[in-house]
Amino acid sequence: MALEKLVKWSRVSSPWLLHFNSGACNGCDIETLAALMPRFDLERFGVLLKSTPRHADVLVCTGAVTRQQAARLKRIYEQMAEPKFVVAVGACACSGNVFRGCYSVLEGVDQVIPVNAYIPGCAAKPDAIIDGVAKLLGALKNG
Amino acid sequence: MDILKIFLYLLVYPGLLFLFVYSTFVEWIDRKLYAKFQNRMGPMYTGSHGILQPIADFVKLMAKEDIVPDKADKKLFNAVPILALTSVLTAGLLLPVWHFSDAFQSATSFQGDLIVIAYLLALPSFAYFLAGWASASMYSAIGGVRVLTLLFAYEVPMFLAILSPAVMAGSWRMAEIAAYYQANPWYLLINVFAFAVAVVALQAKLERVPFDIPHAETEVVGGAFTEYSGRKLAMFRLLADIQMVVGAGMIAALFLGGFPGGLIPGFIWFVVKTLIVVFILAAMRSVTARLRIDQMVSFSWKWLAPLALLQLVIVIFLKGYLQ
Amino acid sequence: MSTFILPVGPQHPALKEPTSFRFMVDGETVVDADLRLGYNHRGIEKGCEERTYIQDLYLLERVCGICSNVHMTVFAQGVEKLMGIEPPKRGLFIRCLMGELERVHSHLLWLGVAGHEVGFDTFFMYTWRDREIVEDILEMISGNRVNYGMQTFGGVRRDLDEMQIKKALDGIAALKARTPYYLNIGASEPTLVARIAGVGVLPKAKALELNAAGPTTRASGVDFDVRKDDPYAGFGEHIPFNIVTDEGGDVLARVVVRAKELMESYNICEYILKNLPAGDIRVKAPRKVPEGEVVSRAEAQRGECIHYIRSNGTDKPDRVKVRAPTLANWPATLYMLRGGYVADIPIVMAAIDPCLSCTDRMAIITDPKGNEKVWNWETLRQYGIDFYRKRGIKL
Amino acid sequence: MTFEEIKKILEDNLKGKIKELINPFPRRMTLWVDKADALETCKVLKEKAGFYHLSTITGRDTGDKLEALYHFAQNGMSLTLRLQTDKSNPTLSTTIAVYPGAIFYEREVHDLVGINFEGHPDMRPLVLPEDWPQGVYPLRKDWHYNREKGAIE
Repeated sequence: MALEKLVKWSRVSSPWLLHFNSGACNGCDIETLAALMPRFDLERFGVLLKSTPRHADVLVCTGAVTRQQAARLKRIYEQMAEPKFVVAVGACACSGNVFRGCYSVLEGVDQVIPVNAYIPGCAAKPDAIIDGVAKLLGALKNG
Repeated sequence: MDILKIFLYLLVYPGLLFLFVYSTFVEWIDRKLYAKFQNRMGPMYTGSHGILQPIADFVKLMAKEDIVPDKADKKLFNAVPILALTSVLTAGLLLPVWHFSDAFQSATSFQGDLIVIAYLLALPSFAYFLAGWASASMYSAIGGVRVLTLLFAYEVPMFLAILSPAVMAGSWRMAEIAAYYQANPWYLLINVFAFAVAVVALQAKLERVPFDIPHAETEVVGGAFTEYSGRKLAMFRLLADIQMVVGAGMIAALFLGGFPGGLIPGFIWFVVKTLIVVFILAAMRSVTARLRIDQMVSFSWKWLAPLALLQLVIVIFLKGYLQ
Repeated sequence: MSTFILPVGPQHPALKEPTSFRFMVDGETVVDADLRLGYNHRGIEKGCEERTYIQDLYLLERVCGICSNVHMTVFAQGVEKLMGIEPPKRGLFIRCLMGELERVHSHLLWLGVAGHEVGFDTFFMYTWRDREIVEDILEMISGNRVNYGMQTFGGVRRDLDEMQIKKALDGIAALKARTPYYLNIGASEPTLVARIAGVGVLPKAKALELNAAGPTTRASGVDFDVRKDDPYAGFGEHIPFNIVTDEGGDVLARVVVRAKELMESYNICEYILKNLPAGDIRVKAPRKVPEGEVVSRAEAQRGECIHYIRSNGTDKPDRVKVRAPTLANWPATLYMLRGGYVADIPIVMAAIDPCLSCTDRMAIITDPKGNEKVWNWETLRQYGIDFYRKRGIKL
Repeated sequence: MTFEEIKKILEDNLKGKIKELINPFPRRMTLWVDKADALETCKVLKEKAGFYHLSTITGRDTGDKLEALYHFAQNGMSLTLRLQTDKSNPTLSTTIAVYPGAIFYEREVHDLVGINFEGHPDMRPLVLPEDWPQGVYPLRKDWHYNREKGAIE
């Protein structure tokens, strides 16, 4: 239907991000920031960085989730409005990476909240982050 | 025929449809300019050079879940965005964009429409305050209170500034003021201080950097809109864009000589002149940092208001001299 | 006194990791400060005991994304000592080169963040743009932008060829031309100087007493630099460099020290690239490590980084202790904050370049009865900027 | 200072209290004293031997005892001071009177290994999560992390 198509197009064209550090080593955070800097400029794709969960569509999580942060991550996710998507940036956020088995780590964002896209890499490069976001959008477009 | 004209006026130009399309275009221009000033590209892939980006944002927000917080005053929370949007749309209708003969005083152009448009443009600020209040959230409440504080700061300079061209032209009707300056283009230069004050006050009214204190992301998260999501947030964003267009249109009508020449040339003049104002607004946003609220208030009263008063005095003396 | 509580969510779009601070405030003055870490505690030390040495190498690299190479270097050279092997000279030189390139990227990052904290965002954009040059060099050499994975037991994992050396030299020359400009801004731009001079003063005696490390202590006139005191990876014997110190002890001195250290690092990199000895880059290392214990140190960007490694004769260590430089600097930071203005908190904390954790939430206790306001970092930063603007210092 | 010089200073000032003093690697030395002599040793190290810098404190579980390793540094030499305490009553006296910079290191060791530092003004947890059970010290050898699958939704 035309209206559905329009809505889908708008969702694909305008993903607003919320960045959350759930216990990362800083590597992915730097790269996420670098993706918004003049060289990579994510705003080309209509991406804006928002500061409140209510306005955001995509939750960008970096880092293996530490025990202290798990409850907060969940709360933030619950505050977001549907439809919402979660992108796990970096190997730690995907699976815990090298921190798997450490006592204060929950081994990945998907242990706490559902994840739509995984961007591997340690640290995920800005190019990979852009690619991951684009693939998420592509998947939305097609299905 | 007149009926048809009025319907066209209400719904197409400069009514609903035109204001919607043009305000998204203006937002795109604003974002592109801001990005260019920061050495970036801005939106690129949504439409040609990202021109459809604001529309995509709008449609996406319309289709999103609409959360109403449990603690919020639900009726007020839901009503406020519609009220605010209505007021700016009505203000848009008052812009003298069609050629009006002095004899034909319609519902949208009358003696005193200047005062009405100024009031209608002030209404959204009250709506923001109510929105913040109704949300029952700490950030929203602080944001709302800041909106009101700001209102007291910029509203007086704004009124004083728009008084000057009106006094000069000796009319309270925007079409007449514009016609007066079209007849005497050099007199536009007299109002240069008032023009500056009006542009700065408009920036404050639109709550953009350096006056984005009410919804400073780093301080109060999303300000009055913190709890708003989905289509109500979309309405607020649209409202801000339309407010920018109408405000720029008002300044263009008063200070830049209006939009002469009938339907088509008038339309072109409208676009060109509002874009000039928008360019100034975007540049101001790029090169400044946020002020603190008391700095904003003292800036308004120490500089903007006296400057506007000075302008008024100049205009009154000149008027006496010229007659 | 304001008594309402403004709760602040734990997420923020800056590169800050979460930590909690509490400040006792009397009017505008900070009376006492306290901190709570652990929002980023992952249990790495226990994890090390359950993994083999070569796995630990990569686990420890991820202690911190900004000083990853330093942790790897420290662990590798400690284990090499226990194994009784000595990397070849070319390997040591490349190890040293990676460390210095990392210092360059970190200091540039820090200069930008420091500018951001005092409301000087243009500076932020400029330095981050130039930082991409050194990121390119690092990516060319190691294949990654953040965690390089270059070090291994007995040397380094990747060699440099002629073309890479040439490209790296070009990049460093470009940076060398730009950095005096930052030094000039940092040390003489009047509004910036007014904001950072005389702020967060750490006298030399206190710096010694509180065991501060890195640029923080060097800016207080202590010439404490592990590269000189306890030479490693080719420093001392082969690679000439100077320790940068400054007598000021304030934030300005820390900016100056870091900017000058950038120049030193460029010189070191150029020296290494021009005098890279021929030969192998690594020697073969055994899988099991003989029993013993060792303390290994290196100079990270933020100060002394120290690992204690104890082996028990198997292929897994018995105990690994990691001390990143930021922890060493917290006591000194709390000292610097006491008696200062609330508005100065962000820049003083940023001045030590906190890495293992930055702040996202802080409680401001406004009176002894314990009324609390919870502020986030950005609120505080903005407060600091505004506080000075009110006093006529604008940026 | 060289190892020999430091050795002489320590032997002069700490007569009969040194359990072990070795030089395993160049620029590294290890000193082992009884825990009752800790404060006195620290004073000697700081005032006589020139170890102005305390790098960190390592807590270690040796199996039947708990060990605290103080890593001191001066120009050209790094010294490790070894103190041991019983596991049943793990206490050491705090050194913050001599080395004020030790305040966070002692808290960290208390968190992770469970050594109590007598006289320390503030022994609250520093790095462990808020919901961490009392009396569980992750870096002790008899504690192992067994995560129950599905324990966290």
